Amino acid sequence: MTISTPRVGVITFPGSLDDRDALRAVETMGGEGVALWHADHDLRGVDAVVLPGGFSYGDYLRCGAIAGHAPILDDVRSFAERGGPVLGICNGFQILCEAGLLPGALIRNASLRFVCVDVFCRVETSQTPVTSELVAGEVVQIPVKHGEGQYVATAEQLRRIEDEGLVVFRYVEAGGDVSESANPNGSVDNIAGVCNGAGNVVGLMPHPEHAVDPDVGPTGGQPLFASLLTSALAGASA
Amino acid sequence: MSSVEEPRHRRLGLTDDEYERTRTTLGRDPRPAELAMYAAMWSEHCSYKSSKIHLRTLPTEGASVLVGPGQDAGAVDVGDGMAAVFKMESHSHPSAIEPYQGAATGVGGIVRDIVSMGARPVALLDPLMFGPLTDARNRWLLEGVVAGIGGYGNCIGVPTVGGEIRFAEPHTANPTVDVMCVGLADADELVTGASLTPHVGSLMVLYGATTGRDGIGGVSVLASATLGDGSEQARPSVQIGDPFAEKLLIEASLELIARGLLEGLQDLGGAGITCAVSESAARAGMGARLDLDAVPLREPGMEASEILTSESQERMLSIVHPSALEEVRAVCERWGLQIAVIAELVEGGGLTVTHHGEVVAEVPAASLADEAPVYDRPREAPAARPDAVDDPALLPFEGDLLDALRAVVSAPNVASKRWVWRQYDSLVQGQTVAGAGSDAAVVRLPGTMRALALSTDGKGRYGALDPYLGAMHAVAEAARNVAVTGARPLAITNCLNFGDPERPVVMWQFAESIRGLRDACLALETPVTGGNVSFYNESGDSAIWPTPVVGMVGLLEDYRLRVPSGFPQAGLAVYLIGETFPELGGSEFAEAVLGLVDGEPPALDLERERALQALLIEAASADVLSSAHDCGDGGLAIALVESAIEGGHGFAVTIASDLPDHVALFSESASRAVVGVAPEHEAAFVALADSLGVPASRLGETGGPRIVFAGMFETTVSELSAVHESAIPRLLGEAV
Amino acid sequence: MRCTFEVLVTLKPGLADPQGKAVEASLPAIGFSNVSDVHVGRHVRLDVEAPTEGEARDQVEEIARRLLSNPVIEDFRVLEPAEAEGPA
Amino acid sequence: MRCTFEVLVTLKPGLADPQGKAVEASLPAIGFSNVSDVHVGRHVRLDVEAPTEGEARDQVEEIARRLLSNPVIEDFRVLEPAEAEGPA
Ligand SMILES: Nc1ncnc2c1ncn2[C@@H]1O[C@H](COP(=O)(O)OP(=O)(O)O)[C@@H](O)[C@H]1O
Ligand SMILES: [Mg+2]
Repeated sequence: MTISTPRVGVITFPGSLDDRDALRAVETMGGEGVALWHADHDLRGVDAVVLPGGFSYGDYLRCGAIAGHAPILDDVRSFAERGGPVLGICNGFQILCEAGLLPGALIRNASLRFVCVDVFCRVETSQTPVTSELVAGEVVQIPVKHGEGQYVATAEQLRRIEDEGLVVFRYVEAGGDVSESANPNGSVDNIAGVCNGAGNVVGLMPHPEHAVDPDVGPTGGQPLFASLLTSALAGASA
Repeated sequence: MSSVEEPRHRRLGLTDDEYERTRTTLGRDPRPAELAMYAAMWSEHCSYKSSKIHLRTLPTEGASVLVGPGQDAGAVDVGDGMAAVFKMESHSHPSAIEPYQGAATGVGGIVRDIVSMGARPVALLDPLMFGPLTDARNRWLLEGVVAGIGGYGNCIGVPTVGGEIRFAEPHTANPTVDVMCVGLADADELVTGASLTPHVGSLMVLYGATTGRDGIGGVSVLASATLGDGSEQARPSVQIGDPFAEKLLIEASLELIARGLLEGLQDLGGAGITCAVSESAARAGMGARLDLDAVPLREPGMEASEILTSESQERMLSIVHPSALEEVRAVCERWGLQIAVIAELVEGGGLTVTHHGEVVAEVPAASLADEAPVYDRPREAPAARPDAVDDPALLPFEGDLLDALRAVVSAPNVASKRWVWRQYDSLVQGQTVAGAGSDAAVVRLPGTMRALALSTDGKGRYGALDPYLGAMHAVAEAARNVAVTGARPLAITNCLNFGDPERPVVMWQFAESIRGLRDACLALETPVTGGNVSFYNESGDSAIWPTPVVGMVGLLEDYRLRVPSGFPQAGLAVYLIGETFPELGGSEFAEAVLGLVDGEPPALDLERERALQALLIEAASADVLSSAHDCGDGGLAIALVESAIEGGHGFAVTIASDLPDHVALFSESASRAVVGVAPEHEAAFVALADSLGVPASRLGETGGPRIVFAGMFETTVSELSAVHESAIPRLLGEAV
Repeated sequence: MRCTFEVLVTLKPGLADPQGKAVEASLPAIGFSNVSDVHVGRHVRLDVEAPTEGEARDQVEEIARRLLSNPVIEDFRVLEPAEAEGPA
Repeated sequence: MRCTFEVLVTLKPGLADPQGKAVEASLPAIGFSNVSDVHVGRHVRLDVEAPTEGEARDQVEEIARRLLSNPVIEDFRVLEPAEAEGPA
């Protein structure tokens, strides 16, 4: 077999907004974007799954709560159990937390306001499908845009998250230092993204799909998608 | 307390004459439901009865215009077979009562207008006016309106890329909340009255949200009369926006159109079902049989007149051939939307409405939609104020120039609005080359090198002093904001915000403003493709400033040639293009430093303006400009300082002028811009300016952390940037 | 004395309730088709220090009216207080 | 029978509560310096159709656990039902 193009599925839930953007980012970075639908029990044989940003079900009740019960989540869960790479961006992160695939939860920003701004994120581990082409300590610039991005967890959960090295990204200054002013939403310990115990399911609040095209934003999302495509390809050929 | 009951028609907002007119049309007394329908459709908001004769004088034709006024939105040709569909609308009245929901539902309404043309909404802009932030209620209104616009716009996936905010005492009781939406469609797939042919027997299908008692009387009471004290009873219930439902409505509607399943599409806005059904039928030259029992209701026990005039949000009405009905149902259900067949098109022009199996209305559809009365209301120029100051430029100024600059930089009108636009998603859809913070937002046309350049501008302070000039300036500034990015202005939409049209002074302001819009649009070749009139923005006898807000759409042939507003690097030559005259009337300096809103606004020579814009556009396409920023509020000094703050590079300039320093710095003479030119392009740029007859004065150079006005004063970029950024948060009581 | 109060803030009847609607619509998918009339509001819990429970309650009512609810679109109701133990 | 239930969803103690904090911070400005420990949660009201009140209540508990609350950060409590009149 010749080298194939990795196929990355992007799930559209009712109220998903950045689904087209995620598909475009996958294609910009050389992958094949595959549109998936929340109500189908079908991942169409993709090599990686992205849960995009937006306001699924209006984010009514709690963000991600209703989408966390969508039929396709069963398939995402078994895909993840088999080790398939799964990336939740913003609302997708919230959905993965609500569905119990990631630890912790996201609540309203400390400011109680929506915030749209470019932030810097420090990579805390390269042992995930979206950071495999980065090294820990590297800083990438990516925008956030959310009203409910404050990462919280109980003290006990937090200990586990830190002990097991499940933090994938932290909000930092451009130079890489953790600070209060670098934190756009009040997240505990400046956590911007986490992974599951196995490391193959990652969620983050910043939007890497809005950071691949230099004409419309920063480019810190490129290595994340490059990593995801590499991981997807590895999974596909495995 | 009045003991005599007002007759029903008056309570609904119809005059005695208008009531007689309904009797003449029908040849009998109208039934209660009919009266409610006429009251809604003949309201000022729906019928434009006071503004129509004036609006007719606006220029509406031009090479790029695909759809002019009269449809849900206008459209211009933006190349490659694409159309930009755009319109602006106000939701000021509801926002004054409940700012979050009022603004949110305002976004929802204008977005549906764009969708009903078959276009995908791609950008929102929100021009706003409030009273001063020193007043707690104004702060509450601002915070609520901004949160509402963000809460709705962010949730439907349409980026909010620009807007403006101005503050003035007369807007204290009546904030102005306008929202502009821009959409994209294939030019040959636009949904207009002319593009689709409904058939007799085709069905009117209502889809989206259920119908409740929301906003009943919204158009006839709230937006078409001045509410006095104790008017709580008259107020319709507040509409709660459901942006999630709107998002589904957008996707379902665009899919229905793409699949060719529709014979017509209309949003439900003011006057609800009555408006949508009567206009759709009248447009098709037909009548309709409407069955109110088929309308899905949110509340039990609604009367026919309530169902007919409910303004429940997030609903659309489509015309569907019976053979396509099941497919329409399937598309809507996939998006989680319920549909209901509520009417059928019939021959003749009659609209028959049944409720509980009985006929409750039988009227000619066109009498509702097209035959409202038209008024030429009396106009009267206000008497000259005895204490008026002729010309603030003649007043002596002995203060410190740097302090004056700080005062203007931190004046709420000039200060950074980052606090506002940080709350808006400007990135979704991935086409935003320049969002808020740029003179005009620049949004790419997917799959092409082209981009739209979008700006909204209102010049309330100038309008208060001279409504004719104020309106002209609004058009000129909007066009200039588009031109500084390198884009060619194509056409405008507008929202005309005024007081009570039954007062001759207000009607005079309105007529003068229209005259100004007309003259400027003709000269700048930017026809009017549509708009919205918001009257009755007053309380007691104090009206808002007459404020026509202009929404300009321009086209950039190659977005990579977009010119930024900030100085991008050191070592650029700084030029002022255009000429400075002693014009401080209605200026930011006069208000912020002298405490005066007085004098004559700056003159506007439309020929100079054209030349200036031609220079900006040609220089951009020749790629000889590194930055360009128009001189607007606060004049040359502010244009320079903003260019430095935005780009992060300081400058040293010498302002050589015969004018007193403060006048040279802060005069708001029109038709000027500050540009940054790389040394290797200076000769070409100067030659181009010469050939177009635009004066270009070399003021100095960019570079370093300092801001130097040689012979006057100096400071740093970071100092003024902090002043500029912190002003609004400080007024809102936030730690900065 | 210090009393703990709970305040429920609900949308006025008749107003559209998008949140309630969305929750209601999602219930059948997780196996509940027998639920209707879902409405989502806020719950606020707060401690008030006042000489008597009556005064504390009056203050809570005022706080609920002025700050916790938006009287244009919402109603509120104060639950019976569960008196908290001990001194402030 | 058809029963109306009310469910209160509250944040687990110790977690950040930005809304509660904001309410608490703005109280002194309107004259209340005697209020503390403010927490903002959700209130959900719903009607359930079931053979008995007990069954209805069990279902509400399940809905609250699975959908209305997020067990990672929230607790819930079902108020005593105010039974609705008449048939469905
Ligand atoms: N309400 C708003 N919403 C979004 N952007 C805004 C708003 N108010 C101001 N802005 C942005 O702030 C910048 C400065 O606005 P303004 O001073 O009105 O510009 P100009 O004077 O060039 O018309 C612009 O980019 C504008 O789009
Ligand atoms: Mg400008």
